[in-house]
Amino acid sequence: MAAPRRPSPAPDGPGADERVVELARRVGGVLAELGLSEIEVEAAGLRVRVLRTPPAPAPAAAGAASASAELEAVPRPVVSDAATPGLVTMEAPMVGTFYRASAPAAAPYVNEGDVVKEGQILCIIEAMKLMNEIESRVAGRVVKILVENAQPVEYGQPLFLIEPQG
Amino acid sequence: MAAPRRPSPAPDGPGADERVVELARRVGGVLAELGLSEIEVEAAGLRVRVLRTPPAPAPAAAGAASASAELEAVPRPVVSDAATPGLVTMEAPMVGTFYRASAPAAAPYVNEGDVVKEGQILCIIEAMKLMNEIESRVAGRVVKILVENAQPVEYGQPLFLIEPQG
Amino acid sequence: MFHKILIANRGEIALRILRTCREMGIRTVVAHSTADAQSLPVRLADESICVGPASPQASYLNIASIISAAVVTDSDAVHPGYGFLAENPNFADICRACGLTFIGPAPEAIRLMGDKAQARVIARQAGVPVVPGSELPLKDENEAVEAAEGAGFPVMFKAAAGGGGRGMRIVRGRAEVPQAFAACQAEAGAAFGSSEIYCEKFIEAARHVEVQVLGDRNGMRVHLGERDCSVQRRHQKLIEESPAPSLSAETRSGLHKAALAAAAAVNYVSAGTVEFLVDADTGHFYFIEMNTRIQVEHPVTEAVTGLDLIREQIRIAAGEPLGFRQEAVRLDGHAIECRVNAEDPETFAPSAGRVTAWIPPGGFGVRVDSHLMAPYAVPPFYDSLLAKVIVHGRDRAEAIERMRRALVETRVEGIKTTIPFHLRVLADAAFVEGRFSSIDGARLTAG
Amino acid sequence: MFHKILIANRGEIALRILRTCREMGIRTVVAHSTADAQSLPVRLADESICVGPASPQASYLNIASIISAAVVTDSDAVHPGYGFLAENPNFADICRACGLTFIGPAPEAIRLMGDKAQARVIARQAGVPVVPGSELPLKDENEAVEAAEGAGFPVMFKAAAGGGGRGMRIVRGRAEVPQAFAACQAEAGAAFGSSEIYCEKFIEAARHVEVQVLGDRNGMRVHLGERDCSVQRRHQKLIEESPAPSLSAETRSGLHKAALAAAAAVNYVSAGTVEFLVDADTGHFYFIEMNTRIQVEHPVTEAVTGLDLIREQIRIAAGEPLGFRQEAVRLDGHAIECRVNAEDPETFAPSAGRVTAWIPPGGFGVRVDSHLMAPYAVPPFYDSLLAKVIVHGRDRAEAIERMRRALVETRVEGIKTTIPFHLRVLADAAFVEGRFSSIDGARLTAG
Repeated sequence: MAAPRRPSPAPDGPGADERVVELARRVGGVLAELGLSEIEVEAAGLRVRVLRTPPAPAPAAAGAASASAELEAVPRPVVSDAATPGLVTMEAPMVGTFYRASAPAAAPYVNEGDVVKEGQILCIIEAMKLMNEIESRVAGRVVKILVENAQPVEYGQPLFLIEPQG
Repeated sequence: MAAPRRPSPAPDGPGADERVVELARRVGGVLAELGLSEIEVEAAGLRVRVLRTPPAPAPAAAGAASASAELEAVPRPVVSDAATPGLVTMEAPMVGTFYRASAPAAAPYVNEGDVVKEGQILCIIEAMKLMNEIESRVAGRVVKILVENAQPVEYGQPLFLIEPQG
Repeated sequence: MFHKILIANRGEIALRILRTCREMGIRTVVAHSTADAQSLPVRLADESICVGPASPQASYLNIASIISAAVVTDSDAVHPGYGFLAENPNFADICRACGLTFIGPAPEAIRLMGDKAQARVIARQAGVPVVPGSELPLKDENEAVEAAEGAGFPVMFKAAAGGGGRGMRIVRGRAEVPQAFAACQAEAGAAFGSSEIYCEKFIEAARHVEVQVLGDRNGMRVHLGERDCSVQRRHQKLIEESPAPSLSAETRSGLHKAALAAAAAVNYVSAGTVEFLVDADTGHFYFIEMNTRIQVEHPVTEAVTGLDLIREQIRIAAGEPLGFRQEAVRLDGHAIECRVNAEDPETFAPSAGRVTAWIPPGGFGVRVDSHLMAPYAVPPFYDSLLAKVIVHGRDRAEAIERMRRALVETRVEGIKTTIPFHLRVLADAAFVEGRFSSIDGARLTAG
Repeated sequence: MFHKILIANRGEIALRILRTCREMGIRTVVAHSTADAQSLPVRLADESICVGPASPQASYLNIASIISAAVVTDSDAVHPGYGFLAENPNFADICRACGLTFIGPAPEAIRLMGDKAQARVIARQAGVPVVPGSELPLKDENEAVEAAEGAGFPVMFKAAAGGGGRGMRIVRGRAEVPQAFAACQAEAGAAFGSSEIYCEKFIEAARHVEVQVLGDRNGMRVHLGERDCSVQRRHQKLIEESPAPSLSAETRSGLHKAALAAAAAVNYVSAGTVEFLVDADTGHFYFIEMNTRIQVEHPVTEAVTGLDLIREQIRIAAGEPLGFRQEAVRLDGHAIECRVNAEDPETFAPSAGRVTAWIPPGGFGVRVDSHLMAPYAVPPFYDSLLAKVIVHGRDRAEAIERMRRALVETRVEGIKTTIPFHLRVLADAAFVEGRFSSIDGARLTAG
């Protein structure tokens, strides 16, 4: 029977963090020592990248390890808070159909630019014939309405961007 | 039969950190020495990337060239020269059975500690009933004999470590 | 035929259903929780819709949310898979009320078979032998003693609303009754919302054998042979095979007939499974319960029959006739399934975490049903099934060898799995010779 | 039975052989080049041995090295797979001389069938129809003209030692002969070391159909039905299926009988394939050549017969009798194979590089034979086959739908593959209706 050989790199185990911090410290030392401007290093595949930009910086600069965050998922088309700093996103708390008004002929609860109070009704989500009134969780100005009237929405789908006030 | 399976390359083994730090130091030295602005190196896949940005910052005035050589191969399980700096590894040039002497009763061609000349016979590899005499490609001292007599060897398997002399 | 099916499930079974829908040209909507938003079924579906947060109660068990999702996506049918809402008759009722086809049996059949004590009565009335014991829920300790003595010790107390091995307790003598009765009642109440329990004879050298049935809306029903699911740990199946080894021809055909009789008693439509205990010593068998849904282990039946059971479920739900008779069902060769769970193979403790490498097995006679990819973070909210490896061979010996080599070549890194357990069982003499009766955890029992 | 087999190949076929060896309890040694030292077959083998550097000449084609590897590892047999040394009669001779069993036919049969002109003579003498044309290599331009006019234009000039579609040239009229003759001779010499060429009639609406045969050392032979391999690009097969669609019962049984006759003419032992052109208009068929090895596309035959052809090869090589007669061979359902190559799906230029993600398809009726893993650097030294996806259905329509969904769910990232080509063919009306004759590259020709 085949010896259980490990397939390729995957130094993900515990201790990996200690190792990478220690590695960053030591590589930073090499950078300072040699007056370089950049070292990239990868332990698993033995990868090294060394850089020195034309105006060599002061050799005393300490090496700062830059943590790289990895998100290995296929990005989904979602208006994220990160993209609109300072704004609050109101998300659908349930699956259903989004309505901007209480009835087809009625005026919309809110329009873009309106100032709303905390707890003010923003829209209705119809689910299983029930009309669920969705209230604003902040006071502020409605910057953007992200869903068209009478469209289906999923749980967590962004509906409104609101700029908090007061 | 013990197949000539060598220990896996273990790029992520315990010695990998030492190796990659040492590699960074050495590559950094090359960078400084040559007045380059960038070296990318990958030991496992034999990847080299050498860069020097047009306004050469270093006093060296050689023509600004950007050479990029890339050869991706799978890492080979080899007792690397890097791991034993200054030593030359003699590898099996063919598959077969390794013999240290010309006949069962004869004295071995070489022993550990012996000084050998370039072209001197180190061993025999028997393949398809043919006795292939394997010659040293350097002059030096035999530091280590890595394979037992009458053992099978695979292509590229390290046989001797030799410290070059003269 | 349906235009679009909403899949109200996750993991390998969501992918399983999606695959057949795609082959049938039916669009799919995978309803998922936030925790599964990047899962393989969601990626591969034609559409997906988030129905709630990670907690199953708020998403996969959230009837309002699932129904709304089906409505707003214009789905015309819902496939519940197994677990979650698959055996919830209220959900099936609501689907019907909302004009959605529930892909499964009628709510009435789910309700009748869902009550385990009532199911026993139905089976007995249909002439199907049941394990001796109480027909009705036990009212109190006295009834429990009476029932246990009637069946003869050892007996088992079981939650009427239970399933999946939970809420069960072996009682070996009269002295144990009071404490076991109280404990089992409490457990049943906590786990299933009903503290009704009943009592049945416990068979020491028992094999767990179940028969797959299919019924259409015209009252046509066939069986697709049986599966042996005796290799379990804590009453959870780990290895299943078809046909069941070491059954006499008489026992085998008796099981098939009994299963059809039980199914007929509730006018069963769709795919269902009738579960039996077989006494390894005598060959006598006893009805335990009927599962009114597709089973995790359905692929072993697919392997030996060549039939796609999900396709049959969908066709039947759409009102199509079965289209073949019992005589046309050919059982060919031998199939085994191993469940690769994210669990410690010794303690069976869950091993949720991050899968860093996944190399599934392949080649001749090997099928893999899995939502795994690498990297993949196994969410801690749901069950631990990562992959089903199914092999098919000309006979049982070939299937065992094939499963061994398939599991030896499988790589799952980053978490622990049940593969080492499976390899131990596959190398066990009692298993290889088909002599095993029940196998619980690492303990193998020759029957 | 053998104790240990040396596998003198790489990629998916090395893995394929290894899997069957493991199921049979035979130890494996994978002989590999330095470029494949970390490959999946090497990792999964019981043992591995490096036989040379990346260049195939110095490793996989290096007879001395392969033989030494078998000797020093105490192997008792060598499986050559396909390509490399599989049809080299000298290698088979040397194996025999060194006391190693070559898993394949006798060197004599390889030699006889390896010379394409001689193979035609053998077939004709056995009563098997051959494509009209020259029996013997063409000496000069005059003989070429004479042969071409005898067969009737259009004709094809082919290298006697050729194969895999190389060294072939279609000639549509007398005026084209001189240039075509010279060019084809030069190409044959350069590619195969022999500039001998012959001439045969070119059939416009031709289907490429081949018959799988098995023969044992007792002279028992069976066929395992036929495969249609008409979907090609630059004469390289890309999609294969079994049974061949749109053949009359008469043509089909004629092909089977002819294949057995050709095999009998060389006392064929082991698995072999007799290739024919079938005129789509008339149903007439013509012998082209016999491949004296396992074929890439053997899994479609395994799917419809339930037989493991590698196991049969090994059993036969070990001297075991076939053990079943023609009547016992049952052909069940329909199977299709798509070759997923590392190639641009438009230009078919090789796309070697780094595979960064690999999610194989799975589920009911899907088999994957692949040495892929992620990450994996596709070496530029060898052929471009990455994975074979094989599906099995009850009929051709079901198999096509299943293949479509399997390829849609397959993910190979980092390099280009032929999957988009396959999906185009699977959606093409001529292919779906089985009306195609030959399909070259992206051009589909209704026959």
